[in-house]
Amino acid sequence: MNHSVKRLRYVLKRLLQALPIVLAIVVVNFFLLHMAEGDAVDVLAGEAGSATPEYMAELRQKFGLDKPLPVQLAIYLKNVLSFDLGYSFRHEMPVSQLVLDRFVPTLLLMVSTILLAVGLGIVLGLIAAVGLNTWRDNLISVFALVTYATPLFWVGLMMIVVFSLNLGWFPTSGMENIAAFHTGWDRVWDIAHHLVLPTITLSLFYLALYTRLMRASMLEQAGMDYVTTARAKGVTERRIVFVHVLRNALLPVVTMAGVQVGALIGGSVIVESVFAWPGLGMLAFEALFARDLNLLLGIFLLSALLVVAVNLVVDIVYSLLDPRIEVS
Amino acid sequence: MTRENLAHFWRLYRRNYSAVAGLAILAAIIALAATAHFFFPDDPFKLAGRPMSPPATGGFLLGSDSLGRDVAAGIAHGAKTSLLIGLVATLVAVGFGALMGGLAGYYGGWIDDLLMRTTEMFQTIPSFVFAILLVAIMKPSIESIVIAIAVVSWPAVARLVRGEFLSLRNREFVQACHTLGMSDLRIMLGEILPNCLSPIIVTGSLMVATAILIESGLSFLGLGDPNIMSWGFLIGAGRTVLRSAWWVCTFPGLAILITVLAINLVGEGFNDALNPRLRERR
Amino acid sequence: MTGQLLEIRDLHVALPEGSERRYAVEQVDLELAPNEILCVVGESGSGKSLTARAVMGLLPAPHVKVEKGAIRFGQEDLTRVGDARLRQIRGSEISMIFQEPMTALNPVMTIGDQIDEVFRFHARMGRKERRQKATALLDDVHLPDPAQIIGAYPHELSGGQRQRAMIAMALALDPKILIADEPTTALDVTTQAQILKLIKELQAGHDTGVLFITHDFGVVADIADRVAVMQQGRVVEAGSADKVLNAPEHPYTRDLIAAVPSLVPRAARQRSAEPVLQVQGLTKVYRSGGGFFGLGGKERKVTAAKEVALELRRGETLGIVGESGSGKSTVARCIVRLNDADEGQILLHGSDLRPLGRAAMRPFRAKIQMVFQDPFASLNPRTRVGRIIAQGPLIQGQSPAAAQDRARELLEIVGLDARAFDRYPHEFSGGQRQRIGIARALALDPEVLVADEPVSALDVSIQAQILRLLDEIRDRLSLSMIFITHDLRVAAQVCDRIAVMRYGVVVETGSTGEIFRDPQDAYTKDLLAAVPGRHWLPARQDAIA
Amino acid sequence: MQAKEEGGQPARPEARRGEPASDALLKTLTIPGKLTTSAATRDGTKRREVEARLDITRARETRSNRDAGFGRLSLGDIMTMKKLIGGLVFAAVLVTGSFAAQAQKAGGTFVFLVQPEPPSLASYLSTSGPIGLVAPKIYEGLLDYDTDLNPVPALAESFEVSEDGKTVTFKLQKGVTWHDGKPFTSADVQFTVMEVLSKVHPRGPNSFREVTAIETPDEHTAVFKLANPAPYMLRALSAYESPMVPKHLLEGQDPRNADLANNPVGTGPFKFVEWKKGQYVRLDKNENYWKEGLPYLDRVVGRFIPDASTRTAAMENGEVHYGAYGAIPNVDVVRLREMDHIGVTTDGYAMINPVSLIEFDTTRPPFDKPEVRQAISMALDRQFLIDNIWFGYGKPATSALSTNFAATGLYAEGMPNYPAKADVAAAKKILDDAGVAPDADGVRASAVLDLIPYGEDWRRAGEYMKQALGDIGIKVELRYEDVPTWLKRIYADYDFRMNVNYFYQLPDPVLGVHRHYGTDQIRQGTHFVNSSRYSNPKLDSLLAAGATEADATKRGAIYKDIQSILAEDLPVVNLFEMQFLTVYNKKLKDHETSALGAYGSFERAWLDE
Repeated sequence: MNHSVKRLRYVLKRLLQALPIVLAIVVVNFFLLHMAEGDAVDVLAGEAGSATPEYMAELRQKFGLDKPLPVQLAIYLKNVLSFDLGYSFRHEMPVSQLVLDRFVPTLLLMVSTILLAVGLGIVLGLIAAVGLNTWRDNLISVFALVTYATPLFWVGLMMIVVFSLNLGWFPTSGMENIAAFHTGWDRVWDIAHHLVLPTITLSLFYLALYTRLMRASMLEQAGMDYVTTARAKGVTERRIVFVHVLRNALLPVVTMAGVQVGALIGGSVIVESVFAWPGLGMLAFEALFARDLNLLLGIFLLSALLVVAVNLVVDIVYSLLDPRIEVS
Repeated sequence: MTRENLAHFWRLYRRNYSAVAGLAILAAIIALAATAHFFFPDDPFKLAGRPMSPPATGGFLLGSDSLGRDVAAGIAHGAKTSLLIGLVATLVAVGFGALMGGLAGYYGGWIDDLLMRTTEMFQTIPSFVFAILLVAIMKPSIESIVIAIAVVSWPAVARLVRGEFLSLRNREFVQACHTLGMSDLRIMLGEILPNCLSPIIVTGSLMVATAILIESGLSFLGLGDPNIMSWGFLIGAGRTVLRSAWWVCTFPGLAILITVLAINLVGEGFNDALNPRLRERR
Repeated sequence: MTGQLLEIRDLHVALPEGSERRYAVEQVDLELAPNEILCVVGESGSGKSLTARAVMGLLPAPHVKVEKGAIRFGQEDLTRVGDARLRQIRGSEISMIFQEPMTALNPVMTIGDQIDEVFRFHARMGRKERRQKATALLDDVHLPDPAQIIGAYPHELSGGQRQRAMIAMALALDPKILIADEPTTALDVTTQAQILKLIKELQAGHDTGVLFITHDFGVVADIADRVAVMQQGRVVEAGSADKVLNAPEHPYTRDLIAAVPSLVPRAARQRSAEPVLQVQGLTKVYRSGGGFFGLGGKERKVTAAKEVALELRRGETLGIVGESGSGKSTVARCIVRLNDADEGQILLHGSDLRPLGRAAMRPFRAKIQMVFQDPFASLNPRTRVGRIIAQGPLIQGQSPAAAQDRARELLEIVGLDARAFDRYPHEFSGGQRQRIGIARALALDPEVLVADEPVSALDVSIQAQILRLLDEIRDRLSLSMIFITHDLRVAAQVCDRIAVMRYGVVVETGSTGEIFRDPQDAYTKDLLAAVPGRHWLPARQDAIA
Repeated sequence: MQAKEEGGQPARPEARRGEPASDALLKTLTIPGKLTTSAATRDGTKRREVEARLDITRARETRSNRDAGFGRLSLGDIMTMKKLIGGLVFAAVLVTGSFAAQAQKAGGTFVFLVQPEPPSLASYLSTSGPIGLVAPKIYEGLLDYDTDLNPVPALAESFEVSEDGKTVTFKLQKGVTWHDGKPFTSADVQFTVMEVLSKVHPRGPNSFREVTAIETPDEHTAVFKLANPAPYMLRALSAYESPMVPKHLLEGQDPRNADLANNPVGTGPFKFVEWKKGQYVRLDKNENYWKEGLPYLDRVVGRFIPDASTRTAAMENGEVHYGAYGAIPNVDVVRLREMDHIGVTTDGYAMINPVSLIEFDTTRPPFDKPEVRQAISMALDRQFLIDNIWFGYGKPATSALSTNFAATGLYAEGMPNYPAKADVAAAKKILDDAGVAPDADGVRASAVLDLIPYGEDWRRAGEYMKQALGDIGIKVELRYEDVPTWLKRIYADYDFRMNVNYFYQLPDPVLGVHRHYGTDQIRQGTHFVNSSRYSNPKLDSLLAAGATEADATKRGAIYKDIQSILAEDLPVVNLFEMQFLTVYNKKLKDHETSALGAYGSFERAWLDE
């Protein structure tokens, strides 16, 4: 009980610590976006085709884009602190609603990718390290090197050509078979089916990363004194690998997984684009080119929070794996 | 480094055969980039013949693209750009990251706090989206791409260098310098920095590879410099005809793959040669 | 011989190709009887550890392997048995403890689980029974509150406790042989004494044969029944403890023993009355935590030095003695202004250094110089020796030519070839590097030399040479020296006066003779009582200095 | 998302921007003559097959109109309506009866590509292309138009224009309800036109400029009172152009902020069900649709797939049935059209008439000299662009006016400076004669070429032009920026030298062509007008004359003069007439039953599964 209170306090403290970072991200991006030429009104007017300067001025006033920058920022920050992300200029919807709509697919893709990349990476790294310099090790190392070096979009396009068009195993794109409108378990199955190719594509790069890290980490740990101690106790090699070395070797992998989350969300833009996955990355991309300031800031805010949250989870996992780290 | 050091380094390096192979490939790519003007004297954007000629036809070794440009020439000339972008972006990122990490690690305290929060901030922003944002704001050009890649890459270096500085600043040889009355700047540059060059070189070499990948990703999304031939450009231009003219996209893709692979192998070789603790493993 | 537990015959352990020597261990013959402690003693690189590991079958595969010879244990030759059998033997019949209990224990497993593994792999016992036995074992090694420690992780224990836990683990199944590889080297002297006592006690109680690897003749004197001395992979002399310690035959053994500093303080020297350095009320508190916006958590404070007062007079060597964590190094670092003391005065010829800023301090830098403990860490591996030495004068404004000349001269003074000037530190041995470190400190012509454990990382023969060198230059350059050490033997031979520290406080100060003869403070008494081999007075050819 | 990652679309014109008609529409009032445009060049057997089927449909439709005593009526006829006797009645035609299913199968889910994802579904606020693809299936207009641009009944079962042309009376269909069950009445018409379209619609203020009031004598009659006759208004009453919106859901709100934008409620054949942002918008069959037996489809789903290759893949394996306005890149169309299950057509774009072009800043060197602009026009190989970048879909431009205006006699043949193939020697000679001499490096002039950020094709075009212009000594640097930056640069800051772009010439030059050239069209800050800042008083007066001239022959002569001047001055160099493509799965039948093509309601479309 005392422990869980401690952990809760830790979580709260960490969130509080993250607050300045998240706000700083918002502020930095706010100014960066204002450095960009043109604004949301230019885009909307360009799309509508025939807006007069008067109409555009009216729109700017409506969006609050006519106010001086510091005032705009102050208003935005005030709203954010009261959990109001504002209104998307372009979608004419509250940003929170838009962003939350796209959050679930992002989370789905992210979690499945991390699970696959970390899980399989650990397994492959382990196999490679255990069979050091055997054909298994070489095969896995070559696989990791090649996948690490292949551009994501290329993999994605090739996956579609091979697995969707030629073999017909998986759908080309999207998150659901929209012609069908499945419900219940059918829908879960359908989404899982659509998830396969994007997940594999996105995870390949990270899979390679974790495989290499895990292998190196296993090898490093295998040289540690406690392994010698375990051998001196007569413990089997199997147990040395799976009980002694594995848990220690996992630590850097877990740390890396936490560091990579930010990159992962960003890297998903390409995958989302190729597979028409309705995630935050694509939304951010669109928002940027529509100069949909509120929306973009909202996305940055949410993804920053997401990264913070994942890092928190990683830290807690880490503290579970490593008793030396105390969560307090 | 002295000659004997180099010789020593090379002795260690060449024990890793795949690293030697990587170095050979990389050398070949650099040679290709350097001799591009010799073998392909024309502007790589030049419309050299029949559009979408398959490889080994119409005088095109690797085929031509939808406008009849020579893919081989594009790859040769693009090698220069891609390597340059990778290298310059990495240098900028390493330079800035080392500065931030060095200051944070050396001084500690509130400087460390401030700089590391800043670093954390940059790591919290989804990096590729941020790179897109920067390129879009600065308008697509080779400079803005380099800057964007550097901006999203430096935090990793900063963390690494900070860690190294943290551990080195308490080493006795650094303290000895303090007792000699050496200035902070000289200690940082003359004493500590040379001792964390190995991990920086290793990380840096891998970052070159990542930078090339990021550049190709940006080009894929249409954010490349339209005036400069790069592999990312070729892929971006070729992806629309991917299904009808596979070679336009495939060869530059392979070029990226091979280059990144080679750089990785070289990086690993550096790691093995520079990091004596891991040396015995191979 | 029959009735031996272990017989090593003509053991050759080959090193990988391209190494300096072909064999790490060569033609080694050893035997171990039940209820006997055999000490294998030697300096670093003598092959003593690899011999021990060869017995366990724990040589670092695949590069280092037994090439020739036999290790007979009962009816078996351990160099020939299969892996499965070897695993059976390990932990149950032969077990081992290591130098560094922190790294030798798995940091992410509880002590209980790690002991439990021994039972799981060698004995059929229920979970409950195993746990009971483990608790009993922890009790046997005199760990307080075994029930709690069994669930603790290694980092939650002190160094001594960890080594006790290791011993408990090693003795869990009552092995016939215990191999102890420098088990007390990483421990403080008082802890070391306790662990040695424990090993002896348990060994006697279980008739265990102990193969004890050490570099410390004091330890040998305390526990050995028989001694084997190794040099360059060969056993140069073996015999009963009494014979080897008191009547060594082999010249190498003699040299080694001669190099062990005596516990009898050297004769007192003439003392100057002129104080060079006075430290008054020095207090240093380390703080951690806190941080940005005060969100880093609760601030933790450790008082490393509390109102320390010291006086150093011209030409004398003041020893600061204490165990790890006593604050002796903190005091040294505060004096040379590597750390900023929180309170107190550091008076060099009456002017207080403590409040001086960087720039104001610079002229005083030359006056106080430091020699560091670790000869490997204290020289920048990327800088040539000449430059390392010349750096100080250059910073202080000397011309490059003058600084270089001075550096060459200093190399000679510390006993190094002038050719060393253009080389890198890694080309030198530990002792030579320590000489370079001393040359660097001397380059600025300091008045005060602060030496922080300058010989504790060195082999005993080298240690003697360095101590001799320090003595020499002190006299030659009329230096005053503050000598930080944990080793009372060294202190007895080097220091004129000694300050004993514990928990940041100076508990006793006095002349070396007084301290050794008539210690006042209880802690000083404990320290003296814990010195290994204190009753053994080696027959020495000549006293140091 | 604004375009950039897109590849291969010949254009996603409407997708990206609305039809830039501007207030010029007003001037159609006085345009006489026939304005039927036929955008498509017809070739290929596959298309012919489609047409054959369409002809049957058309015949059927026409017959039913005739049966009802409502003669075939061309757009031109409507325009000159005020000259017709009394009034014109078009009788109630309940189309449903005559369309009793023959082979049509009911049911099924129709999936089509919507690219990019629309910002909202408020077609009463924006003419943005993707909105146009979805909204007309939900909302309806008072009228619809057949493939020959004749009006056919929609929410209005008939209309009557008074003799003075100042009163237009619409008789509304009876028994029409909104999707929420409320009845559709004349009050809705009044509210839509007066409170919504004439206030917030981009083109509405022009279309309904003359409307002073709408009287509603009863629930099924709406009487438009006009200040002046406005026959062009009757062309602007389609579901796409002027959707009828529910008064009860908008009244008392700012229409620009109303929830209706994302939850549309109309009277159309399909009801809005849900919009999964980033994925799809789903419409279900309106069971209470007033046209009995329609629609055939159970469900219509608009899918958003940002990547062009993936869109093609989805079309290829049957996941989507239909993609218009360049959703499928031309390069893939070339491949897909060989497949048995895929059809391709250039029909359905009759009203937009797109032309690609280069705009120059005519106020600054080097492009202040007409000769330099001529040389550029001579040096560019139009056929190369069409063949290699647009894969054969397009037609070299030969004048300031599209050849589509040949039907109305406005297009003039034989204009100089418009070669289909490049004439480098001639271009160089023009430059030499004008004294634009090459320097030591062979460079005569250098400039940045801005590229329209609407897809990869334009980048390819830019890369080609850079090479081609390099050949005549004009050193070009390319610039490719995102939409807001580009718009601001070209139309607000005038910070450019030359710019690749495309415009819709629309069914009449007054609508789509005048805006490039008129001095009154130099309107800083307004997009898609005279950014070249070309000002020629002589041309201005000709443009004015052309807009008001009623006689077709005289008007033709005026436009010939205009084209002659423009062929010499070339403030804008037209490159080629673009052809947009619709790609569809052949399972989909009867999808082109109105002039609006992809912007139609699809009420009669069905899937043959």
